[in-house]
Amino acid sequence: MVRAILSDDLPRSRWLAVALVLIVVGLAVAPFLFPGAKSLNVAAKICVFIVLAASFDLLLGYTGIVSFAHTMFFGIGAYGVAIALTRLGAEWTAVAVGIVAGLIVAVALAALIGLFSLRVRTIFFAMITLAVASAFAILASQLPALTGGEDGLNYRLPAALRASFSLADGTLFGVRLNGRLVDYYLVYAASLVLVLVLLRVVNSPFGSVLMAIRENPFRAEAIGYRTVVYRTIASCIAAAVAALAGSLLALWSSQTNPDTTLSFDIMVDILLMVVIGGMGTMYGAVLGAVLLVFAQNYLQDLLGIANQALAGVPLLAGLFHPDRWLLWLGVAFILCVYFFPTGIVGSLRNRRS
Amino acid sequence: QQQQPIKIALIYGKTGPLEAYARQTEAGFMLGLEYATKGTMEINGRKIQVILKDDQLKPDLAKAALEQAYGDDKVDIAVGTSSSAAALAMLPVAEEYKKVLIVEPAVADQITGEKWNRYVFRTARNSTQDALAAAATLKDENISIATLAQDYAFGRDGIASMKQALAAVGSKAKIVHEEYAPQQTTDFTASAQRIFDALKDKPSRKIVVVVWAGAHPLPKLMDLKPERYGIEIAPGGNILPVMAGWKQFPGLEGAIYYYWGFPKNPVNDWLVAEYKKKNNGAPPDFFVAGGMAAAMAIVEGIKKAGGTDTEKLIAAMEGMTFDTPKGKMTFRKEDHQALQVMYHWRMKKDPPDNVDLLELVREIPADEMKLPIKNKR
Amino acid sequence: MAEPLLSLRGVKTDIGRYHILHGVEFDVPEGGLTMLLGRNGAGKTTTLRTIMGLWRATAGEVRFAGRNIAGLATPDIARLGIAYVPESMAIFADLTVQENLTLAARSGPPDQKRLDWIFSRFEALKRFWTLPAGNLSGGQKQMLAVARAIIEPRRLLLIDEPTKGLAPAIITNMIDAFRELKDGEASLLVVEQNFAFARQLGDTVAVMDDGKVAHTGSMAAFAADDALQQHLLGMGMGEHQ
Amino acid sequence: MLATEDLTIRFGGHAAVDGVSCAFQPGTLTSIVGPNGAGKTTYFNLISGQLAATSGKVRLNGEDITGYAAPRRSRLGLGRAFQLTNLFPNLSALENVRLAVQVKSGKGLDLFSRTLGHRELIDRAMTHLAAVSLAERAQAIAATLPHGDQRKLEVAILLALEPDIFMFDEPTAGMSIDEVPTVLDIIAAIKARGDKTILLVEHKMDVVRSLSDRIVVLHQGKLVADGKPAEVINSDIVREAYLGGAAPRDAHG
Amino acid sequence: MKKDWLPLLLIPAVAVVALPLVGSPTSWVTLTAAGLAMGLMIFVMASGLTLTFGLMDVLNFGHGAFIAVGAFVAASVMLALSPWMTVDSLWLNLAAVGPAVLAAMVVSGVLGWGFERVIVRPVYGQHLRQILVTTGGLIVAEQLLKVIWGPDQITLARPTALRGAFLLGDVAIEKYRVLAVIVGLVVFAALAITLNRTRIGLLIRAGVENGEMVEALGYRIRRLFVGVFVAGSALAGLGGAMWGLYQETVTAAIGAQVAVLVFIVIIIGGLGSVGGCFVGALLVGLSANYIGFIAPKVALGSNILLMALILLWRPQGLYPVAKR
Ligand SMILES: Nc1ncnc2c1ncn2[C@@H]1O[C@H](COP(=O)(O)OP(=O)(O)OP(=O)(O)O)[C@@H](O)[C@H]1O
Ligand SMILES: Nc1ncnc2c1ncn2[C@@H]1O[C@H](COP(=O)(O)OP(=O)(O)OP(=O)(O)O)[C@@H](O)[C@H]1O
Ligand SMILES: [Mg+2]
Ligand SMILES: [Mg+2]
Repeated sequence: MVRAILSDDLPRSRWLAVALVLIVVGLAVAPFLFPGAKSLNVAAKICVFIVLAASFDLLLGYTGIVSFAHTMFFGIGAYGVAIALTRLGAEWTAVAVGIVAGLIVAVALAALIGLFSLRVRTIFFAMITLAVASAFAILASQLPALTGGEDGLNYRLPAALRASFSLADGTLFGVRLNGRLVDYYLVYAASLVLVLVLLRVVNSPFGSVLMAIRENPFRAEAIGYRTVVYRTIASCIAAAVAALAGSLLALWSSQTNPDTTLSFDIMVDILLMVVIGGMGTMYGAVLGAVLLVFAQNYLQDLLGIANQALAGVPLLAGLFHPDRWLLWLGVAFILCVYFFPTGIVGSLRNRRS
Repeated sequence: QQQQPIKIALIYGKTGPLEAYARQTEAGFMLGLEYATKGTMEINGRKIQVILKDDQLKPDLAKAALEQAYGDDKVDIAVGTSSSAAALAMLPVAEEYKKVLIVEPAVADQITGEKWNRYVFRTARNSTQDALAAAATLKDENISIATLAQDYAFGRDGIASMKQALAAVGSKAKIVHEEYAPQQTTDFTASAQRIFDALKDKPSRKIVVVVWAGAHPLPKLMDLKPERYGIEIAPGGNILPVMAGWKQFPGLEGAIYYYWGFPKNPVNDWLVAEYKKKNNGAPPDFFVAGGMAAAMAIVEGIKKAGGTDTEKLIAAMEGMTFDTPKGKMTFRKEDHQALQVMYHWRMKKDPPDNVDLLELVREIPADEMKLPIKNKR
Repeated sequence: MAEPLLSLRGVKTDIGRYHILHGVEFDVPEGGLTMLLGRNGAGKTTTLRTIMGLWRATAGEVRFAGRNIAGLATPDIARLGIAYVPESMAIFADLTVQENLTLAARSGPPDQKRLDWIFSRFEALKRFWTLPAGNLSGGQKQMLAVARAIIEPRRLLLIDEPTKGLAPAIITNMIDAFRELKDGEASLLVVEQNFAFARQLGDTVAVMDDGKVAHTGSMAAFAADDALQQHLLGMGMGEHQ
Repeated sequence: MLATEDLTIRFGGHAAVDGVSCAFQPGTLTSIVGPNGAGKTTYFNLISGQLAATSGKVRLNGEDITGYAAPRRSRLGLGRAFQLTNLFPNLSALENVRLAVQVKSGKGLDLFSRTLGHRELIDRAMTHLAAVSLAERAQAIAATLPHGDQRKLEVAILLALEPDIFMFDEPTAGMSIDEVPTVLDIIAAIKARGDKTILLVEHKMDVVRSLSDRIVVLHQGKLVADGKPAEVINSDIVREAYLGGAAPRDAHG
Repeated sequence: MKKDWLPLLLIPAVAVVALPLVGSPTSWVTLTAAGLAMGLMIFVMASGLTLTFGLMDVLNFGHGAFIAVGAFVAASVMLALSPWMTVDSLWLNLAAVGPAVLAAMVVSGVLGWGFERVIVRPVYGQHLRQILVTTGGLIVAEQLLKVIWGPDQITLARPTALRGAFLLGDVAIEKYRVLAVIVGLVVFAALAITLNRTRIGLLIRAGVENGEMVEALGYRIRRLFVGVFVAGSALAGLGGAMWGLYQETVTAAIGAQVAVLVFIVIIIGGLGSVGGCFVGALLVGLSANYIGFIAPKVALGSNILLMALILLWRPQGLYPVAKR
């Protein structure tokens, strides 16, 4: 049963198993365990980024494609929903239209990029995607009428997802059962399903071919696999899932703008999530996403405390100033890449065997 | 009930490119509270508790931060934020939680325009006010103007409102050329060439009006010696560190929102003295004044409303006139935009240091700038 | 008898979690050619890499010319006068044949006489002098790899399976070349599977089995003893010739 | 039946394979010999599609496949083992072979079933591994196998493709003599089935002599001799250019 | 290997094509001169990356950090020497700029050394981890800059002798750009000579392909790599100093701002060919100016456009360095 759900891809490490269970359960009960707008927000973000990172791992870890255009697809998904909700009003039909439109555009674009440029060297492909992505970002900012330009779009969600909407008139364990809660569980469920689907894809015969191509494209061709076809399909799948993640984000935050969906920062974030977690292991993406989103949201508070402690000490206080949280995030990245060369999951698994 | 503190959230882009500005806003805000409460930090016996939140200039975080402030921290009133995009994302939240939001220092017109809702007040000036002020400095005789702005929404809006502004102040100047350069432009040779070609044979006085956010092109334009065609450049006011770079261009003119030397009133005198004391001699800049204005508006409002009940607050603040380092400001009833004076400045001959730079040409009174009402209630 | 040029004593090597070598012991006499034989996976390549410092010995000594070189950095080991031809040949595919050899000649541009001597043995190298080495044929790559090791005089040559992929004619040339080298300047330690070659060339022999040296002695004696070969290699040298 | 017609490839001025016309009958094993750099591997590359011919044709059962890409040729039954070992380094030996089995099964594009669900593929892969006596190393990562075992894995992959044409490029190079027979037996077994075409590039004359029905000699890209093993091996050209003294000199490149 | 002149010809070609489109010859001269100078300034910044990226195959996203450091150090030194900067004497001015630039190169060079040891060494040959670890490095460096120099932007006025422009009739050529041209050409010459006239270039290429074997040949490849990395960082420092002087304002983000431009340039160049980087930079500089004049709207994406066109023509860049 479990095997079937996880597509035979068992954690293969006690600690990893524990961590995963904690994450899945933790996210499920988060709204009640840690009530409050911020924690709910963080939880939702974690869900979305798990999906995004996982979809990127399909490219990076399993197929060996380095693409910097992944956030573009994320953005397409987000803007799809955002524009639809802005134009067609806060209706479920609008949501549906937005999601479908986003999917179509994303997949088409991915297929195009794939067929044209997956033949070139990895690093050149990376740079081409970088170019395409930034071109797309420019386009977005040049069409303010449609995308709201730099300001992005602020729109209302379908009534059932708003804070004002209250469910089964009342509260559970002191938590108001309002639309945000509905929204959160919508995001949670969707994310769970998407990750499991990806897990299945990478453990399917198709997935095994992807890994072969990553290892040795020349030989893969020689024994009869058309690498371009496989790579392109993989990119399309990844793009589709990324777009869905984007749609989820748009559905959660009721606002969409360039630097939360299209910016290079996000691109770097998901890269970090995948590599820190462990490339080529879906679970790595999950761990990485959780850790990073946490760090981004709570490191600052932590430093605040440290800073109090060090008040007075000249340079140190400066170093531990809450505004320097990025500094420590950076240090953390470096240490991670240092100590988990194969990513956290990789290290956990080695430890075991 | 009476004794529980008044909670105020200050949300701003504390980390990220505009960090320096954010720190000014915070400093100004705190000084404002101190001044308005005569150092007691209490209003009608209720302590003031300020909660600081960093949105890293990111709209989603700004939104989240405001939700957290209203929802978790149960603040009575919130202030923010540095980036217009972020501020726009915050507006709906205020409406959702039915709590007052004071926008400072974001300038986008929409905030008190089509995106406005009745919980939103703004102490900061908006782009149109900037434009009107700039126009007010270009009233006299006939002038040929070429504009230079960044090629994206803000830049284009800026020029658009510039045109309206010129009309509004009844200036005879005409815009003969509009130049838009990419947002990140660092090399202005091409733009300058186009502008010079457009202006050089004009008989009248020739002025290049620059509307620019970020690294200012003025020095680079000056390097290309516009004076050889008798072309002047109107850069518009800016923060002190930037204008310090313009020292070697005496006679530059433009309009500015705040310069520490200009306002003559007790509030500003106190601010300048106090701020210099706290920051070993450095005078307050743009955002310090803004922060202080926001704080003073809040205190005034709560006093007037006799409490922090939202409806009472709104009632009290609509049309309210309050003191700020820039003298009196008034929240216009219709769109809650604070109407305020602006300043027409000129660069001193050779400034003694990096902060004593400008001389006042004249103060532009608020009512001279006919600010259109762009929101619908 | 004089002290051997190279001698291994109780050398243990781990690769990752695996213990590959457990106590390798044998000598390479000065001016001699020692053949290192053994089944696939016996540990021959690992031994050479350990001598070269490419794997770290976890225990034991590697004595070269009287000093223990275990623990030295690879470049320093090479600078003592040891040249290495890896099993994978590791030619620089992006560089031309010429550039490959230029690099191998550490002390300046290759000496023309020496080059001509090498060309006379491996004619293809001359013909494809300016071709990127990656485009060479399998055998040509092998020739280049060997040429790289002998482009300058060295005291000890470590050569891993030099004849694989070579045509008989070239093998004959190589035998001549190695003979000249050992009669002149160098001593050699050669891993080989081709026994005709091994027998013709080897003075002494060390046979590895499962990470240890199971037999050392003179090549003549070993070649004569079919039973021993059966036992150590699972196959007599006589066969397949 | 596999045939090449006037097959040629030039690199710059230098013709690595120069107008080679030759046909290979099912059920026969043809050895291709020649000095290093004669063009043997290149000839293989032209047949299996790793290189595109400058001129000439490759025909498989009459069909002109000169324009086909490598994967297509492989699926048409052209199987190829490489001279310099060329595996999926970080995958297990078993996975290396299973991937080859999977090609024929056409499961490659199956996105939503579980790999481990397809037992039959795995079992077939295991039998091929066993054939080269690597069964007990099935789970070992290919890169960590000793050179000899990697060569055998190379052969196992070729078997797993179950092609009609087998192309071996020095299958025994660097393999210890006690292993060599395993591979030779495998080749002999394939030959015994009588319906497969086998091309073998090998420098070990004893191996060539013992296995071949026919020997083709390439020299500087040209086909210079073709016939029964005994006669070819004793022909002057072979003695001179291959077995005997150094290859004749001439200027190039 | 015979020289391939086509890419070089591209530069005059572009200029000639631009002439009729620009129309007025004087504007054209101004634009061309400015463009070339800008190109050379970019080249100086990119050259360091070409070394580390192209020769050592290290994708150093942290390159921007060295540029920023260079800018800050130079700024501090110049502010310290400001009396010499403000007097109207070319020599005194240079006497201030010289040490500043030198300091910038030294500091960023030293930093590069540390960067190589701590951050890059463990990830040689692993592009992805390089991207991450160096990005991490970039973040850390940017933040440290803020800790040391504070978050505010630093304004440094260009020395008197280097502002303004030479006027030849209606043509204006900024003085500072003349300096940029000189520096750029010197750097180019120096690099070209070390890489082509010495075996260093060979060694590095070989070392990237198979470091083990190079060591087995008796070369201390590590030291070499460190050396290259330090050189690369020092060049970045130089570039940063010059860029800072050009911008006249220095912020911690300055490195990140130019990073993308720099990457585009070396991609166009062919990843690691100094010559390619040189041509690429000049093309970028020129096209930006021409397009900015002829069709400002297009200028938004002119660099990306250029890169796309070049890659269509030569998918491996102008002067492809051996495939990896
Ligand atoms: N990188 C590695 N990781 C793990 N094990 C390894 C690695 N390299 C070699 N081994 C193991 O070490 C043992 C010895 O390998 P080695 O290559 O030294 O054998 P060999 O005698 O050279 O064999 P051959 O004659 O086939 O070259 C083998 O069992 C091999 O599986
Ligand atoms: N891309 C290329 N450019 C130039 N010459 C090449 C290229 N590829 C191969 N050659 C040359 O073509 C010739 C044939 O090479 P090939 O690998 O076919 O020889 P081979 O018969 O397999 O030799 P071996 O027995 O050593 O494997 C060689 O001389 C090689 O140098
Ligand atoms: Mg070996
Ligand atoms: Mg061959």
